[in-house]
Amino acid sequence: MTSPARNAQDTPVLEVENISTIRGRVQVLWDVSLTVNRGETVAIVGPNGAGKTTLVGSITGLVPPKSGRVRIGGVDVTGYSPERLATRGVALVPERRGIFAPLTVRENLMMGAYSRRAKRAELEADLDDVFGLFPPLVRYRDVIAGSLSGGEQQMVAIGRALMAKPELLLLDEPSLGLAPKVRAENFGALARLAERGVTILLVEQNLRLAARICQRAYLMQRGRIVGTETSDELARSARRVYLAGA
Amino acid sequence: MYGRTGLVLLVVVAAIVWILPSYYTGLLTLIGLYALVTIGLNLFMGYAGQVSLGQAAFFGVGAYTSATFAVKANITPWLGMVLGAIVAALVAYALSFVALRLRENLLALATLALGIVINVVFNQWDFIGGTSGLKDIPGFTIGSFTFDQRAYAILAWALVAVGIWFAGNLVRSSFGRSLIAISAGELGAQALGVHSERLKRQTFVLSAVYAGAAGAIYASQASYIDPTSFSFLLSVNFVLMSVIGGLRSLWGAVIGATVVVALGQILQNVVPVVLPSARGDFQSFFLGVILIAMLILLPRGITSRLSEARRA
Amino acid sequence: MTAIPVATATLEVRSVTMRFGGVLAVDDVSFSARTGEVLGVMGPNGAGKTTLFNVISGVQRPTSGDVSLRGVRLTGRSVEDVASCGVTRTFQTPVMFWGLTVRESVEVALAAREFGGTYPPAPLRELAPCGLGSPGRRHAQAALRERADVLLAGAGIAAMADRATESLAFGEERLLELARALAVEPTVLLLDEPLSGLNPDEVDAVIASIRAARTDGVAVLLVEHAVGELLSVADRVVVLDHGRMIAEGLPAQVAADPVVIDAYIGDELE
Amino acid sequence: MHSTIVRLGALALAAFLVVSATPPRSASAANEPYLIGAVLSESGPGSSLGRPEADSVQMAVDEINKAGGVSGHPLQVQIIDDESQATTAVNAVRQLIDKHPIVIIGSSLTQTSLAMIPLTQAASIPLISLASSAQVIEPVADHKWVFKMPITDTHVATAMQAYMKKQKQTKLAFIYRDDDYGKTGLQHFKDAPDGKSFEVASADAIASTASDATTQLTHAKAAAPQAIVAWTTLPSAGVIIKGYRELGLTPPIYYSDGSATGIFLTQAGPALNGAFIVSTKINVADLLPNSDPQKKILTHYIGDFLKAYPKDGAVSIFGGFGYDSVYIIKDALERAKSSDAAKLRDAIEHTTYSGVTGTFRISPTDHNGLSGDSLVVTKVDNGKFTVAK
Amino acid sequence: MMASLWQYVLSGVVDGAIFALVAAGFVLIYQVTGLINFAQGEFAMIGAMTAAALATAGMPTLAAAGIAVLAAAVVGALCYLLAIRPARKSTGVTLIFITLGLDVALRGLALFVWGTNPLSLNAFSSGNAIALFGGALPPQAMWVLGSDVIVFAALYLFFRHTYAGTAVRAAVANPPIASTFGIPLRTFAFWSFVVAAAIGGLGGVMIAPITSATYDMGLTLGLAGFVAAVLGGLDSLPGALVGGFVLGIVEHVAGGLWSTGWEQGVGFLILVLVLVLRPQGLLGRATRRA
Repeated sequence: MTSPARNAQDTPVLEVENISTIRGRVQVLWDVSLTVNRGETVAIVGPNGAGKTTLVGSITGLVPPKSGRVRIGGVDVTGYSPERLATRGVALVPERRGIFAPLTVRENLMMGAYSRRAKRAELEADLDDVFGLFPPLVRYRDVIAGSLSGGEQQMVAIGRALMAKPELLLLDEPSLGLAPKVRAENFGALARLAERGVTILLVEQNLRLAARICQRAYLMQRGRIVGTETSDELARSARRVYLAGA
Repeated sequence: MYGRTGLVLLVVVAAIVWILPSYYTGLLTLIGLYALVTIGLNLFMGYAGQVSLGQAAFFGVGAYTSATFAVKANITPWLGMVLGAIVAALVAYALSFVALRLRENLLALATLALGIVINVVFNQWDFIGGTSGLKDIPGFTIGSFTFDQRAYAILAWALVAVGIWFAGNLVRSSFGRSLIAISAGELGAQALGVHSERLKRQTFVLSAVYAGAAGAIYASQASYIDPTSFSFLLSVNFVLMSVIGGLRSLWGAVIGATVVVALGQILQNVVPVVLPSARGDFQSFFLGVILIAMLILLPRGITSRLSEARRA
Repeated sequence: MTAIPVATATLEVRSVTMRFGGVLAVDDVSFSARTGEVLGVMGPNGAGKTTLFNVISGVQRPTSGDVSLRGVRLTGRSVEDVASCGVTRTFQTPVMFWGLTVRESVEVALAAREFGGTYPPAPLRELAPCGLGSPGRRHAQAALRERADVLLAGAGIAAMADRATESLAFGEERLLELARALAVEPTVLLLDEPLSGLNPDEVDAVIASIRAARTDGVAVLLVEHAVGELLSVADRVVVLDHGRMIAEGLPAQVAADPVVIDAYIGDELE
Repeated sequence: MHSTIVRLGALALAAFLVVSATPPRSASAANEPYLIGAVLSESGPGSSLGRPEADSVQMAVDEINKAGGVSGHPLQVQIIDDESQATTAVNAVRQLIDKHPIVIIGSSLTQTSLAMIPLTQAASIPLISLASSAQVIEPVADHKWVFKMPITDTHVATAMQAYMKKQKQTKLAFIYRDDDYGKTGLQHFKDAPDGKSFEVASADAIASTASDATTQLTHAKAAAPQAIVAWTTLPSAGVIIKGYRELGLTPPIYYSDGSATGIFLTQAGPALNGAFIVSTKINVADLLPNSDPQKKILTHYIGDFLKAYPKDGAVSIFGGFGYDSVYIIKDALERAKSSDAAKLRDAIEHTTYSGVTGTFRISPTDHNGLSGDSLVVTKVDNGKFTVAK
Repeated sequence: MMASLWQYVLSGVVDGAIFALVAAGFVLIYQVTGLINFAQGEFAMIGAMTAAALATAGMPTLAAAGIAVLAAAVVGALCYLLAIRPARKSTGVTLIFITLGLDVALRGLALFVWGTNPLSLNAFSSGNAIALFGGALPPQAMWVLGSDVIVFAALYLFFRHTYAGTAVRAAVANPPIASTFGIPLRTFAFWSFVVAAAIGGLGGVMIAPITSATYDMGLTLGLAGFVAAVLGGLDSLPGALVGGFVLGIVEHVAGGLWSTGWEQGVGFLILVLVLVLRPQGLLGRATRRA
């Protein structure tokens, strides 16, 4: 993508401040805070049921937090509807990909740019850019996206999010349900994006994968952030968090 | 509790018919018969959580059965009422294998379609009068006494009392609670071994029994029936009564029937005064608007406010 | 993997495969559960645990393979028939019977057993006695109520008996759902994440109930994300990943199994 | 809670009684108005009949009152719409009976009339039905209190058949409204005195709300008839003529009196030219010789009706039924010199009256009293009714 | 015999074309909102009555038709804003009841505004019936079929080849994810009512010259439209087209070969059969079941 290199590495793109979120009748997040700076790749790791997907929902407006603040690019967006948030530059690659199955690959990608209201020509250029990033998609351009394999759908989902030209790319468990080889490919693409300066917040259960591309990680457990680690430290904390329970 | 209040209501009706003008007695009978249908409908819609847009057909099946037996075979309406209920039940039983496989939207469509098909049968089957209907249907008799309007009102409300007593027992028994469980979480109930389809079927058939019995009385009381009396619009009216009174409330059925019938009559008398150029069933406009307003403001019916007070 | 002699197995899952479109949600899984044991079912997101529960409880019919209970084939039966055979379950999100009180909810489960059988025909067995309020029925109803109170006391929620289910907190819902499932007196109890969303006291209560059920001879199948609790309460553990069973054994063995660790924290990239 | 609900219900009932109760009145005192009840199908499928009927009843009552009433008593009329539904009609009759009317007019349709008859019979109140079917008054012994204004189908059939015979058309295709009006029409057509000399080669029902008649007309066409008979009312009458033109049918088409309304002409336009419609004289009043006993009253009615009720669009035979019924009541009241129900009934039973519809000769054996002489076969010519030659 | 059969088919095609238009409205609203709109037939009634009333008052036929379609669209918008949106948190069954209420209310309102007399509308073009292999089609049939072609082609082009149409399909396919990309679901729901009402109104305008317009025509049309919609598959626009024609032809052929009195009954029997044997309809997808 065409994100220009940025000097101000430390300006926060996303600030989550002490949010608590209730899903249905259950409190899922407790006082969660985190920051993602421009150009950074940050991971949130943790076992099943830690509240990672709910955290994503709270950032995108799908599950608004009960208390706390969410700021994007310094603007307080707490309580914004997803539609409104879309214009603030957060693009989501949802859990299990969430592609628009009956639409073609091209249409899926175009939809990513809905909130931009950009010119047709501009969109076409961006499309080419995405196809350049994911060459396997080129020949599926006009194929119904629902008929693609999981890994290809994952590319579509990432490409769709990139079409929004996001300030922040939010990925929810991109490795889920994918074969190892496909995961590796996709994470390779993510790594390239990160190199190009795209700000990424990666929610991932697969700790080793996350460690490969992120600079920092938040460890989540039972709805709380229980640690902040650099990617090197991650592996060591892993067993404690994942298999020992408490 | 239901039984006793039903009895009180019956005594009240039996008393006031002696001072009411015959028009109101007739309306009271109609309210009673519609309430009976609506009690059955509330069991199916409110408690079992299903939906039926074809209840008028069962009302009609009851009416036609009793009337046909009475006119063609000279069978007393007392027996006709039982036969009407039985035939309505059989029809419902057969249809349940079609309808109960579906849910919500599609169930609404299926019951609607079945109701209309039954109405077409009424229209086309010349043996039961076809479009001309059946006339000179014999009335109920006890010995040499032929029922007058007062007697019909008492009979209708006696049936309401019995109907609400039975339904009341049902909803407070394991049966009724299982229905509520099904409507709240069918899979959860099934996982406990609740045979939801069997219970829904019994409830559907029971609702047809209520409608069939009411229809049989209607036939004898009116002494003339024709297919237009059991149209899709009557089914809509039954749903209206159900919703306005409160779906999960047996007294709601009585209140709903009273409100809809009374409102219709009041509007019929008031609308021409207020809007002289409005004629015909313009009152249906107000009925429609009131229904919408009720659903938005009081989605669970008039009685919901009262029962919320109980739950709090 | 340790082989379990068939003779002692209560619930047997044989080569169950479940395919949705092109996705293999469960891939040739076989295991069995024995009376009086807690069998933990572990696995990361998307491993196929819930699908497996759906297949066992009759919600979904497997693409191939079958499930049997003491030699009686369950596959192909409806959810309620499976429940009548003695296999009941709870759900990730508790299913509450809004409109009923806590006690009434338990009575529904108790009555479901009572309503079973085939003679006399259903309307005479169920509808008529209930509607007529026959003395026999009233007696039975009182008995259900007493039994329900006993069960609620056993689950430690006797104080909630008269509350409307709408008013329950999430943790209370979980406790009620468990009590309701136990009311069926199941042979096999499938618990789908019974601990999630609970506070520590509630977690203790649920674990106590699970242990009590085990003592009563129930085979408990437990899916739980809180791996620590699962490993502490389970007698035996099977681990699923990508629909395949990758490990089976005692909790301690499984926790140390490198294959399992990989499944959870991620395999190395080649 | 239950007692609250019961109280609420009682309250609603009480409120309802207060709102819509009217004290019963008696008409015994001098100059007390005579109450006439009317139940008419002002909406629903029968509305093309009920609407002009209601307006004509009102018009006749207004005229009579303007002229001083009946023996000093003004007439009062209460018209209730039965929505073309039997249940509503029954409620309406009950409502009227409680107000002790001297007579009830209604209803527009056979079904609604049949539903009302048991009640008026039981209450011993004369009922003047505006429905055409003979079922309403036959057998007379069982329908002592019921009279009927529209001419019986048999006469319509006879008039139609007489004309057809003159044209040597004996093989017919029949299309009838799918209800009592159409079915008895077909029956009476076959049973008419001369019915045996006609061959009904095809007979098809058409729904009153049908949107298309090509199926029926295709059947008719296949039967190769010499004429087509359409025994129906609007709007299906209009659907038939449109299909008739579109399919390019050539056998002449005959409509029963149910379609004899000026509305039909304005709606169907040129398509209707050449069609035959059996009608009362109302549609050809201006063509009648001055010697015709109905000429004067027809001219008067036609002149005033559209002035009073322009919304009705055109005069029709139906309005005539309503208008005549009120004048027959007036005539009978004057002869009975009493509003007593039995005396009034007896007086109606001996009526000879030339009205808009025709000359009624009501007798104890004939509670309708019209004969073929009040009918004409009209031919639509250039958008106007003319007397068929 | 064969000639008659052919004529039944032709008549069925004309009726079917109208049913397809009403069904298209059903499908549109169902797809976007998941709601079965029982008031759909009344939109057709409003179109027919408005056009006929305006034409009777002297307006040129085509102008009256245009205004009638707009009027229906406005009524559709009001229905959504006043009745559906305030209740959007309700469950499916409650919403069904609300649309039933709308149906009753709109019919009552029409009775008040226009009375009970049937109003007629001149055919859009004069001329004789069109002969077709021994059968005949009324000249108005060309207008009816033409509007089918235009409406369905326009819907097809909109959904397949415009950005907004693709967005609607995306919103239908995955509402929450669509919303995170800024695709506004609620706005689409509103427009689905407006467009469905306009299409229904167009159907009414088209049929008015054939049947004339009455205040209570909506019920029959609505029921037929909705049998057609279910027949074709509630979530499939091509299904609405196919369902409309299948219903029209089956009704006429059954009526012609058997008895005209059973026409409506046959239609509903087929509906029941389809619901039981293939609830997703002839062309619908099995996934989205109600």
